[in-house]
Amino acid sequence: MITKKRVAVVGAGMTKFMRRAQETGKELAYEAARMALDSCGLGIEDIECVTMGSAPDAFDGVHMKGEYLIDGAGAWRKPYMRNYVGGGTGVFAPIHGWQHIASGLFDTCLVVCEEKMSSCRPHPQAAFLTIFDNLTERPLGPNLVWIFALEMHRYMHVHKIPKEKIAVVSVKNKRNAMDHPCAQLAQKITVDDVLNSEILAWPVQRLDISPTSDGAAAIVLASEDVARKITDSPVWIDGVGWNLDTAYWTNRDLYYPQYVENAARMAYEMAGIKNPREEIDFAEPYDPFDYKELHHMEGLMLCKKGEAPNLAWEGVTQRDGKLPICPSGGLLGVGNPIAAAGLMKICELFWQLRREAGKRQVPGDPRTAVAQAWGDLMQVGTVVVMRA
Amino acid sequence: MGLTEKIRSPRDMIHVEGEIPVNYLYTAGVAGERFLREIKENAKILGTKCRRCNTVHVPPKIYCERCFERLDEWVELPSEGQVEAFTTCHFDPDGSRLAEPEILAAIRLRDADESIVHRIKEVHAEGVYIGMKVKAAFKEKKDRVGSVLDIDHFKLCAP
Amino acid sequence: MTIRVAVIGVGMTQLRSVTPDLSYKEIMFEAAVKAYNDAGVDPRKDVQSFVCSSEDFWEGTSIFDEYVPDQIGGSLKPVCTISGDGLYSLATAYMQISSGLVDVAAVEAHSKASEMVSIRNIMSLALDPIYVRPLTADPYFVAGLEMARYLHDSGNTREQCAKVVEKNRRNALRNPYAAYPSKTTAQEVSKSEVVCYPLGKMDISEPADGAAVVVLASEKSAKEFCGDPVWLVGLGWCSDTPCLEAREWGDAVYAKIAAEKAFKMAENARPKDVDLLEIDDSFSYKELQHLEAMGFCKKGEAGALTEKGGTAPDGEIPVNASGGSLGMGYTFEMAGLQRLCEMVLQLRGQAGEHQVKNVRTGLVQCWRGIPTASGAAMILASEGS
Amino acid sequence: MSVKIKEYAGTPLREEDLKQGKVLLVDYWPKANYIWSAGTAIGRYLAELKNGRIVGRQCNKCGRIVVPPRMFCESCFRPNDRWVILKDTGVINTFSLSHITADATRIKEPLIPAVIQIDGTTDAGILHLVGETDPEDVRFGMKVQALWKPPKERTGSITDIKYFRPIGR
Repeated sequence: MITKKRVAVVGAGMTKFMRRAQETGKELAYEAARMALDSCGLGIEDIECVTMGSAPDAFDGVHMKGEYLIDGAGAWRKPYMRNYVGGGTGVFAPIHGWQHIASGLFDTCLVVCEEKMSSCRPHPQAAFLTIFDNLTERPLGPNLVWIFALEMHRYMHVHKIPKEKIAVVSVKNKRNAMDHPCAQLAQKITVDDVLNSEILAWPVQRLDISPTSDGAAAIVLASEDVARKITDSPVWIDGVGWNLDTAYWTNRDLYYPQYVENAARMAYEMAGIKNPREEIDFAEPYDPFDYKELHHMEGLMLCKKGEAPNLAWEGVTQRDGKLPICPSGGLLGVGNPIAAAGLMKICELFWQLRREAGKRQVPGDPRTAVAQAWGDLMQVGTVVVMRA
Repeated sequence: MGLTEKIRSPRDMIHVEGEIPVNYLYTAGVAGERFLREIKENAKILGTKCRRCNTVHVPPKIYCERCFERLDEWVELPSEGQVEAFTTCHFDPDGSRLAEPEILAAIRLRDADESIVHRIKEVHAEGVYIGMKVKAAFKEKKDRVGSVLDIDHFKLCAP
Repeated sequence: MTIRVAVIGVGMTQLRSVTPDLSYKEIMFEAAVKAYNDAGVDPRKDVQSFVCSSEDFWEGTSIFDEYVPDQIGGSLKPVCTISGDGLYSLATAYMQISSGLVDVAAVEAHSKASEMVSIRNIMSLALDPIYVRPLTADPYFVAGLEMARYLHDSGNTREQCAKVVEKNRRNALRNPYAAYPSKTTAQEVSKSEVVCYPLGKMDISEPADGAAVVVLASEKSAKEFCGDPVWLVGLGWCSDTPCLEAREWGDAVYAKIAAEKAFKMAENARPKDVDLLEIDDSFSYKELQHLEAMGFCKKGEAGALTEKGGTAPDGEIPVNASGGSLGMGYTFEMAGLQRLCEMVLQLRGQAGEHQVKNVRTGLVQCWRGIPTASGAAMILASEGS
Repeated sequence: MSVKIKEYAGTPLREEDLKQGKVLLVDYWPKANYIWSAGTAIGRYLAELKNGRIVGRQCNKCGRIVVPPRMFCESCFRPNDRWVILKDTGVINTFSLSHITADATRIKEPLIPAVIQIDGTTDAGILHLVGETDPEDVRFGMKVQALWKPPKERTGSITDIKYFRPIGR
C-alpha cells in the first residue's frame, strides 16, 4: 500500500455535552468548529473543505441534516460532504477527512460532528425503533437496548463473565469524566451502584448505559507541509480502517466483533503496527455501554478474546494503569451525542498526545494511541491510529 | 438480470405500510430566542451584523456564515422591505389543492442583506412583482407567542 | 505522484415509476451484478471499498447504511455511506483510490421513491424548523421562488423552460432505461397545471425507482481489469448557504464553483472542450440555470440556445441526450450516478439508439434538490482523449 | 487546547425549562409515511408465515441455509439457489429480560427478546420473543417452538408467530 501524504490533526474543539442544549444544531456545530480553528490560529478562509459526521436525522428531526448544518459547520461555498456509518460516524469522519487530504485534492479539512438528540420527543428511544428492519423486526416492537442486551448476554455467556467485571468499566469511566470539563455524567459511583441500578433489559442496567446527549466536536486536519507551518506539535493520523458486517445481525455470533478486528487490522497495517498490545500506549474504544469497551478492546486486539474483563477488574485499564482505556471518561462519563462522541475520542487522543489533557493526562510518554467507534446493528467498526 | 427467481404474479407482491413515528420539540437557539422574543414583545425585527464583512443577517445568527466570525452586534431593522422573489402556491404539503392560492416571497428588509421568507396577503397574485415594497403585518400582542408566525404576513406598503 | 482513477464498470437497472415486485435490496443487487460483470471484477475478491448513498427519510429507515453491505458484496469489508448524491460517493471513492488506500472501489446509489407515501411532507422536513417550516407551505415553493427570480434575472422564459421538457422527454424515447419518455410538446408543458407559479406540473421531473453501481479503479488496476477505462479527470463539489434567507435566488452558485473546480483539476479544461453534458434537470429551469452557471453560455442565453436546438443530441452542445431526469425519471440520491452511467456508455460508444457522435469528453453534474444549494460536477474522458 | 480553555460553549436546559416556557420552542409532528415493497424474498417469507411455515434460502456454493431469506448469498455474492421449508423449532442463541418496551415504557413482567437459531438452518437465527416460561428459567441453548396465531388471525407478518415457547423439558 502506498499512501502519498501524511495527514495531521492540528486543532480540536468541542462543546459541553448536555442532556438538552438551548443551542440549535447549527450553533453547536459552530461553537465546536470555531474552537477548533481558534486552537490552531486558523480562519475559515484557511479551510479548503469540510466533512460532517452526524448520526440519524430522526434525532435532530431534520431531513438531510447535513445540508441543514452547512453554515454552522463553516462550509459556506466550500466542498462539503456528510459521511455516515451510524454510531461509527464519529471516528469515520476523521477518516473521511484524511481521505480528502491524502488524495492530494486538499491541504486542509475541517471535520465537524454534531448531534442534537433532545429534539426527539418524548425520548430519542422512539427514533431508534426505526433502525430495525421495517418488515421482519419492527413489528415486534423492539427497543434499542434489546440488541445490546442480546449481544452483552452472549458475550458474558461465551466467556463466563460475571457482571461486576463489566460494571467496573462504568465506574472507571464516570470517574475519569470528573476531570473532563465537558462531561455530562461525571460521577463517583461503585460497582454495587451499577449492579443495583434499575434493570432495563437484563443484563443491561441503568448505569451500564451512556446518556443521550446534545453536543458537537471538531478537528482541523492538514497535510504534512501545511501542518508543520501551523504547529510545532502536529499529531499524525497514521492508520485508518473501517469495516461493515452483514445487516443480518441475527445470523452472526455476537460474542466477538469481527468487523472491529478487520477495521483494526486495516489501520494497524497502514500504521506499521505489528503488535498492538505492545505498541499502543493508550486507547479510546467506543463505550456507549460498559461491556462495549471490553468487547472493543478485544476487537482492537489489545488483549485476547475474553481477557478484557479481567484487565478492567485488575485495574490495568485505569488512567494510571499499564494500558489506560478511555482516559477521557468516554461516552459513559462525558456523554453520547453519537457522532460528536466518537470525534471527542479523536480530540482526546490529540490532547493526550500533545500532553495538553491536564488532569486527564495519562502518565509516562504516550506516543501511539488508537480510537475506535462502532454502530449500526452491532455491525460497523471504525478505527484511527494517531502518533505524536 | 441478477436474480434467478422473481415474482411472476401481481398477487405475490406484498407491501407493508409504516412510518417514522416521532415528534419534535425544537429550541429556537441562542440567536433565535432573542429574535423571536423581540418580535413577540415589541413587534421588532432584529438582525446581527458582522463586523468583518458588514453583512446584516436576518434572521440573526451568532456567527457569520461567510467569515465564521462570532456576531455580537445586534441591529434593529425596519419592518419594511422589498420582494426579491415570489411564487404562488396552489397545493398544500399533502398535495391537496388550496381553496385560495397562497403567495410566498423572499422579502429583503431595508438595511438587511438577507431576505425573510414569508407569506404575502392583502394583494392579488397578479399584482405582485419583484421589487414590490411590502411591510410586516404583526399579529396583535396578545396573540403573539414567539414564532415567525407572529408576523402574520407581509402586505403592500401604503404608497 | 498522482494516481489516476478510471471508471471500469457501470450497472444500472431500468428506471420505473414503481417497483412493487422487488425490494430495495433486490434492485441494488441487480445493479451490482451488472456493474461487476461489466468491470470483470469479483466483489468479494477484487473490490476493496464500497461507498453507498442514502438519506434516512427517503428510505423510511434510520441509519439506513446498516442495510447496504450484503446485496453489493460488501459484507465484512470497508463500506461507508455518504448522505448525498451518488456523485459525492463517487468523489469519496475517488479519494480513497487516489490516496493509495485502495485500488478498486464500488459506488452505489438507488431510489425507492415509490415507497414514500407522504413525499412532500418528507421534503418539508428538510426545511428550517424554526424559520420556514411553520409556514406549512408546499416545499415546491422553494423551486417556485428560485424559478421566478431566475427567469426575472436571466430574461429566459417559461416557454423556453417548456422546451427543455419537450427535448428531454423526446430524447428519452430512444433510451430503454427511461421511465417517462413521451412526445410531449412545449405547448402542453406550458399549459400544465400550475404548482408554484411559475413552476408548472410538467416542469417537475417525476420520481422513479432504480439502482446504479459504478466500479472505480486506480490506473494500475484499471489496466488489469478493463480494456476500455473512462477516466475521471475533474471533480468539484460545493455547498452554498443552506439558509433560504441568505440565498441568491437567481444564481446556482454551487454549480458555478463545483464546475470551476472540476475544470481546473482537468488541466484547466474549458466548457468548449466538453462534447456532451448530463446535468441536473430535476426542474425544467434548472437545466438552463446550470448551463449558464457552469459557463456553457452566458446568463440569459440558455433559453434561446435550447429553442434553436443547440442542446439537442445533434446540436452544438448536446445536453441530456439520455432524456435526463425529466425523461428518465428523478431518482433522488441516484440522480448524479445515473447521469454518470449514461456518460460512461456514451464515452464508450455503447449508448445505443441515443448515442451522440464523437463524444470524447463529458461533464456530469448533480444538484441535491429542494431545499439545498449543493451539487457536484465531474469531467470524464475516454481513453486517449 | 484542552488545558488552556477556561470555558466550553453550551447552554444546558432542564426538562422543566421546556415545560415552563423558559425558552421558545417549535413543536412539530412530521408526516413520514411509507409503503415498503417486501420483494421476492421477504414477500415469500411473510406469505409463508401466514401459512404457518418458516422458509429460508440455501446457497449451493457455500451450503449455508439462512433465514430471514434473501435471494442472494452475501458471502459468495451470487444468486442463491433454493427455498427450504424449515421447522418451527430452534434453540435460544442469546436472550434478554426486558423491562422496557419500544418507547421506553417500564413494564413489570419482562418481555423476553431472543435470537432463536431455527432448526434446519446452518447457523442462522431470527429476532423474536420467548413466552410461556418463567423468565428465571430461560437458558442459552434452550429448545423452543413457535406458537402460531390461529390461521384466521394471521396477516403475513412476523407477528403471526406470537412467540416461541420452551419444548422438551
